[in-house]
Amino acid sequence: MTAHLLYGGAGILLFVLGVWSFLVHEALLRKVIALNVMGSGVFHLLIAIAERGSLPPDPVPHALVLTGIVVAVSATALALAMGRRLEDEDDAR
Amino acid sequence: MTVLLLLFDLVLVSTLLVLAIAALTSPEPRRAVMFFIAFGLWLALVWARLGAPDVALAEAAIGAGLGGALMLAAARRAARRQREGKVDRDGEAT
Amino acid sequence: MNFDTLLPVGIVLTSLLAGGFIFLVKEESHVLRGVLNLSGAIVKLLLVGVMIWGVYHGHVYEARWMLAPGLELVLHADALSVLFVTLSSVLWLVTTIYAIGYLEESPNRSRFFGFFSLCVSATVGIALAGNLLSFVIFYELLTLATYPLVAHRGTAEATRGAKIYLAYTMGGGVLLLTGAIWLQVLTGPVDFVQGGVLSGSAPALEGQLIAIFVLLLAGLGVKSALIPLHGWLPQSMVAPAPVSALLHAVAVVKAGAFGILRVVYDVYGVAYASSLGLLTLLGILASMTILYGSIKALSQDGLKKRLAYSTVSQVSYIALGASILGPIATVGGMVHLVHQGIMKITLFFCAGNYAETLGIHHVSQMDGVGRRMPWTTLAFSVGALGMIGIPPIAGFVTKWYLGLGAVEANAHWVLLILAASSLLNAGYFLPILYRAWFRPPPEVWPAEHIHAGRFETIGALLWPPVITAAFCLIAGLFAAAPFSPLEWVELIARREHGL
Amino acid sequence: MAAALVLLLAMAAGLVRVIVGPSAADRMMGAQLLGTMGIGVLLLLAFAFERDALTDVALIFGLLASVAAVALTRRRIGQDQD
Amino acid sequence: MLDSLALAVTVPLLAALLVTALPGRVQTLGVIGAIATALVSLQVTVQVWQHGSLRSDPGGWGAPLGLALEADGLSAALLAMAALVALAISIYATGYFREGERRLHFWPLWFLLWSALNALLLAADLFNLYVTLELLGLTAVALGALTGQREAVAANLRYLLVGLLGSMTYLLGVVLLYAAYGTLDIALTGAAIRPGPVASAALVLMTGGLALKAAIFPLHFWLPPAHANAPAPVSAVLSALVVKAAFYLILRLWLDVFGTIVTPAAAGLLGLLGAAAVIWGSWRALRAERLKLLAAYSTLAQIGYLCLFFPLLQATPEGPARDDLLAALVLMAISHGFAKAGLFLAAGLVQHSAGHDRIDELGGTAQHLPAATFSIALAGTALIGLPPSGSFIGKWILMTGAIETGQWWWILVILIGTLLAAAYMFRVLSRAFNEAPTPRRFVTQASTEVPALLLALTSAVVLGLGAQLLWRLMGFGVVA
Amino acid sequence: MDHLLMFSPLQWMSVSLILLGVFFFIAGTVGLLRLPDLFSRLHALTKADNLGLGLVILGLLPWAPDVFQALKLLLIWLLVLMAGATGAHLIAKRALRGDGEDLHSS
Amino acid sequence: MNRPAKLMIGLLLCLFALVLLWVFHAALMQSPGARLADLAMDSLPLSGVKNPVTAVLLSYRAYDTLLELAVLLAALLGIWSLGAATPGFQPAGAALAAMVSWVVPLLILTGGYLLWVGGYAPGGAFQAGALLGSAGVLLRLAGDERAGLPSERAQRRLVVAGIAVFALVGLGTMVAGIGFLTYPPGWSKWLILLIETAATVSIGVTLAAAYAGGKPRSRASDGATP
Repeated sequence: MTAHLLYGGAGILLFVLGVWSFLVHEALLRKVIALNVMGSGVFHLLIAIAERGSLPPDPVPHALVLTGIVVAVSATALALAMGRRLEDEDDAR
Repeated sequence: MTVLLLLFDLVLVSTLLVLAIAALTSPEPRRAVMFFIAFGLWLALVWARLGAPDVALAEAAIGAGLGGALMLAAARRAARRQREGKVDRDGEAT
Repeated sequence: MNFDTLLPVGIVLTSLLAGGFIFLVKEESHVLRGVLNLSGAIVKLLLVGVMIWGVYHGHVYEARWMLAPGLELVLHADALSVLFVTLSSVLWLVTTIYAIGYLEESPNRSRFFGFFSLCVSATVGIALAGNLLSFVIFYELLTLATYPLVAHRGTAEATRGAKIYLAYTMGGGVLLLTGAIWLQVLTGPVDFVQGGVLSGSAPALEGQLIAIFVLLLAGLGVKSALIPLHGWLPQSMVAPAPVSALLHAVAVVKAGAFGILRVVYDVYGVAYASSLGLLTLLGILASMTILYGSIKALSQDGLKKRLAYSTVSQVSYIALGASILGPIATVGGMVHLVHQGIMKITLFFCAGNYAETLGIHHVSQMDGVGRRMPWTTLAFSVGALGMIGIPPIAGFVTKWYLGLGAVEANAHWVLLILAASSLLNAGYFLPILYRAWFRPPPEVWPAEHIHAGRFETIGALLWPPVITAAFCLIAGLFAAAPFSPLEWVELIARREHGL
Repeated sequence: MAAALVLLLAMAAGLVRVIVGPSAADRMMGAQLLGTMGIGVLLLLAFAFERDALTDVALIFGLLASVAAVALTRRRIGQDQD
Repeated sequence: MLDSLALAVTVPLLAALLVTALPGRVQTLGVIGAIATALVSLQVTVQVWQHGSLRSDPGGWGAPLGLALEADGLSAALLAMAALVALAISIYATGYFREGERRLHFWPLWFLLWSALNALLLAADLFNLYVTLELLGLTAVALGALTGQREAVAANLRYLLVGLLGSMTYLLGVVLLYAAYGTLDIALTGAAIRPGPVASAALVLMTGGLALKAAIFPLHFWLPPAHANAPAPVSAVLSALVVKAAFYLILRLWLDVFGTIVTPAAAGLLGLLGAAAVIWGSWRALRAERLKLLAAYSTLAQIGYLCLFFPLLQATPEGPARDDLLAALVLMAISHGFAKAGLFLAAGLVQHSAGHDRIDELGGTAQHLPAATFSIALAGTALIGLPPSGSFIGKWILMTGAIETGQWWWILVILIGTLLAAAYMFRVLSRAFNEAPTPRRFVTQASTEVPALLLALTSAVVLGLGAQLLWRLMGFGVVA
Repeated sequence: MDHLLMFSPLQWMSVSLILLGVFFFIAGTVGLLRLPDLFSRLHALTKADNLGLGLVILGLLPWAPDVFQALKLLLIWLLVLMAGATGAHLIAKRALRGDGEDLHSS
Repeated sequence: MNRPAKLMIGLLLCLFALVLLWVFHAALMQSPGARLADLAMDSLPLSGVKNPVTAVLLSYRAYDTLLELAVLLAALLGIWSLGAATPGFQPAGAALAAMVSWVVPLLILTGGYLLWVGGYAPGGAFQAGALLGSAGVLLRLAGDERAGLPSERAQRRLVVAGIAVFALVGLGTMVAGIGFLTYPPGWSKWLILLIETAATVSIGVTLAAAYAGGKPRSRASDGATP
């Protein structure tokens, strides 16, 4: 029980840290990192609750996390590409 | 054994959190990204510990591969812009 | 789907469809547009004729369309609706002819006539609305359809006038809407029933019912230009003359007045409204408006402005009639719906003729105009004298019945109002007539468009006022004939008062 | 074997110190060391938990260890002369 | 045995693949794909109309383990709206994106977005909703930035980031629910849920995340620039459908998952935010300098109206009155969808013709395009809530509900909102009246003007007169 | 920890190898921390971690369930060696150029 | 943002974190009900694969995965719509080139291995695809501007292949009367492998193309693109 609370708690802390960083920082890269940390927190939480109970762990959350990682990396790639586009325009000015 | 495991978990988790905080708070973009990559790797480690090797594989592959490379590219640009004075330290456009 | 349901729908649709097609007509296709306009108007008139006959013989025409549970769109023809439908469809035909002549050569006619037709559809819908919801729907549609007409000219002044018009009517609209919804929550769907539907309401509801009445009255009072809600009317005088005619005589103010009649007679019931003390409120407001409008009219030099204030005053006779308990006053008020319509439309047509033909916009420019345009001026004189209440013109009938009704109901103060108002009417109309007939004409008219070589003005402009002036005379002279407005209104009054 | 795990962890903690501590290219090296030690931990975990799959994770760590280093040091065409 | 629910998602998906893989025939494939997608979506609606709710299990595993697609009256109604609006937008897009490059980018993303919308409306699984939300968000952002102008990219980047924040928050709520109840299926979760900290926290997190995506006041800041700077057909779909989808989810969750644990205070809070949105959005729309910005702010206000339903739904016991409220809510959402799409499409025409969309300088332009102007007017009717539009009926029932539950203060909000809406719409429309002559023909470019006109006409007339069909579709009380 | 006493000689060997590997890791870390300049740190690091990992892998080899797994272990070591070398090479090259753009700032 | 506001946000978030921790604790305390784990394990023999995570991804919740691939495609299309790719990297030096020539084949090999092993042990399409993508990244870093990818036309076909196979299998089973994405017994293993293979290629190409940060620049020989 303690271990789950430990890992789950870490997930929640990661999420909150991400939110904090997202709100406080302006730069795109930092926001993107913040979002990824947030996402990692949620995924971490999922994996922590999957491990609850006896082995083997619940595969459903694992699959969800896999899907989530793909989604997160897609969004990150798009966001960074858009950011680059903006910077290019600024540089061209 | 359980005590050791608990200690192990504690170190694992606290390192993870420290890495996250480092990634989130360092103002220099490339440093932040490197911390973030390290964080990703560490996360994979933790997930491997938690019995989720599938996910650990994916996180390692993405975190160190595409995700890291993408962010490093962005960080390099951000660092150049910071140096050129186009943005201030927080990244806000001047 | 039988004839009885199709007839009211058809009456609304004739102008609606005509309007829809007119929008699509190319700007330069005058003939096609004219044909559409007139055929719509004539078909509608024929259908209305059938309806008059049927309703007189106690036939029920009703169409219902379910919008949502508890919300029904009802078109229902009773005697009162037929009165208003007839008025608006007759005057639509006349006004259309007039407008075709008036707008010759001006731009954007397809748009104008499209909205013009929509406006008539909305008015007819108001007349035929069988419940409060339907009434509200058509009432708002009327606002929408008239806005483009007021703004039609597109000048800064027109836009401003339209904005003011919209602000008032929208404000009134939401109050009416609130009142209608509140009432529906209390009583369920509010169908218009002769004699009213609320008379048996629980005493506990009285307070709410009074509040609702105030809301409804505020909403309706805007369009019927009760003070202090009349501000838009003089401002919207910037519209072209046929529009002013329509606003003042047929559609907008009449819709408000008609709504007041509906609420007093067919929702609350005149006896119940009186017992709640609501009629006194209405009577006071109406009287104040009558006097205020007349006094303001005295000092206006702009001809259309003067007519506008006169409208403010005259329309309140209808409300005044409704506020007096008793069938005779009812007759006086309701018949004025028609009488004021035909008289005021005559006056506006004439004012438009003066403006279009000679460029006259102000009373002070009217010296000797009777010699240049005798027929127009004659029609104007009939309308003006009727407004003052000189027999045998229609306006006299109104005042006579109002006076009788007041005596019957022991409301003697109404007589004072009537007398004062007639004096004031004379005060602002007689000088015009004096100038027109007895002062010498100026050397040059302000802006003569149609030159003296031609008689008066073009036919499409001349005939409509002459015809409506004739109506004024006929309605007064043959007031007792079958199917005259008075006769018809007495039929309504008998039904409303359960006699 | 648990003893080995604890030892590795102690080092990991030390590593964090490294990463936070000096500044410059050593951070890069620190990350590399971290990667290598991560591999070590994974392998030991695989052994301790008897889950061979963790070796695959370690393999990927190894394969991709270079990518970050390369990505950090490479330059684009058109940027300053090499 | 064809599974119409799965088809409604896969057909647009396949269309997206085709237009991606065969860029040479993008226009033809686009039109064919749009028609096919609209048909399969409407097929779902027709089936719901005939047989009531539908459910299917892709994979054949069934609820807790597998996931399910489900269509009830609510989703079927929105699905039909999405189909018609999107079809109109597709036809408009054939005229709007003429040149090669942008057309090439538009169609694949467009079909992916459509697919995401359908998937979202049909999803019966909390995590599946997250995936559809993200698909919707990414495609919407990419489409919104399609003009390539700096403001558009910047605004949509912000939209992307905010959207991600929202969906992560939503996901955290899902995870908590899964931790406590061990299921992701909406119906099963709804059945298992008990009042307590977990349920409340999940409610707050999920609603909060979705509120960010639905631009519920005060989380709306990202919407106006993103919607106002996108290409016209994209703005139309963003305002009409994408924001609605997030709102739909809030509604779905409150009804089906959190139905038993929502407190009047929570519903009242949402209502309060809605009220603020109505007034603030309308006010900003009135002050807006650009037509598309006006439309975007008006979207805020319209979402606000929808929020006003929550406290009333909460206070009304099960029964016909509650059904009416629910149907009215959907009716308003649908009317607004059609109206806003029509408005944006028409605004796009005006902008294209004038080269800008500054309201004060639109004088002649609005008049040169009678069909577009007329569309704006009709859409305006629905946005203001004037009869005979669907939103009029929605508003009537909303006000009825407010009086019946004794929460009369919402009426004031509605009235003020109505007047403000009239003010901002007529501010635009009055530009159409000036002394310049209108062109000879009513419609000048059929492929773009007719879709706008039809959308606006649907919102202003058809939905009002045909509103009872919605009750029938949603399975509420037999219409007498 | 009495089960430690029951270890076979092979087990003892691998445990010692692993412990030795761990020791090299620690040494590498300390080196990274302590050594004065970049290049000596680089040197210490690469030697330490390559050797450390090698020893650990060597210690684990006897426990690999099949040949395939054992090959995989060796492959990992090979990869790390290569990545370490290339990485160090790149870093050194970049640092030697000393343009200050990348690696010394902040 | 000024300092008090930041502090305020921080404090609020601390509170938020505490509440969430408490809630999480409560969630753990709550009886977990029927967990999906047992169900997933019990159904494993029917799914055709032995790795439970793969079973969830490609059988139980295959529809999720289909949409997830669509998300990936959407991101790539979005990136392409933003303009041309970033400039490539300077050509690799000898050491790097040597390493790349070793690591890239290994990456691809490992990818294939993970794909194959995914049926009965950890691994699968996404991990394999990510490795392929990383190979592309590495190639691009080593100076290949196209990241080892073919022409734009071919890229377009490759990136849609995964979803196309996935969706067509789903439609096929639907037309066959078993239901959307419901694999007939006995076929499931091979159908899953087919889908996974196509998905791996698509994911790899998509990730590598996404790293390029824009539409592939046409090589000089490709002729003019507007």
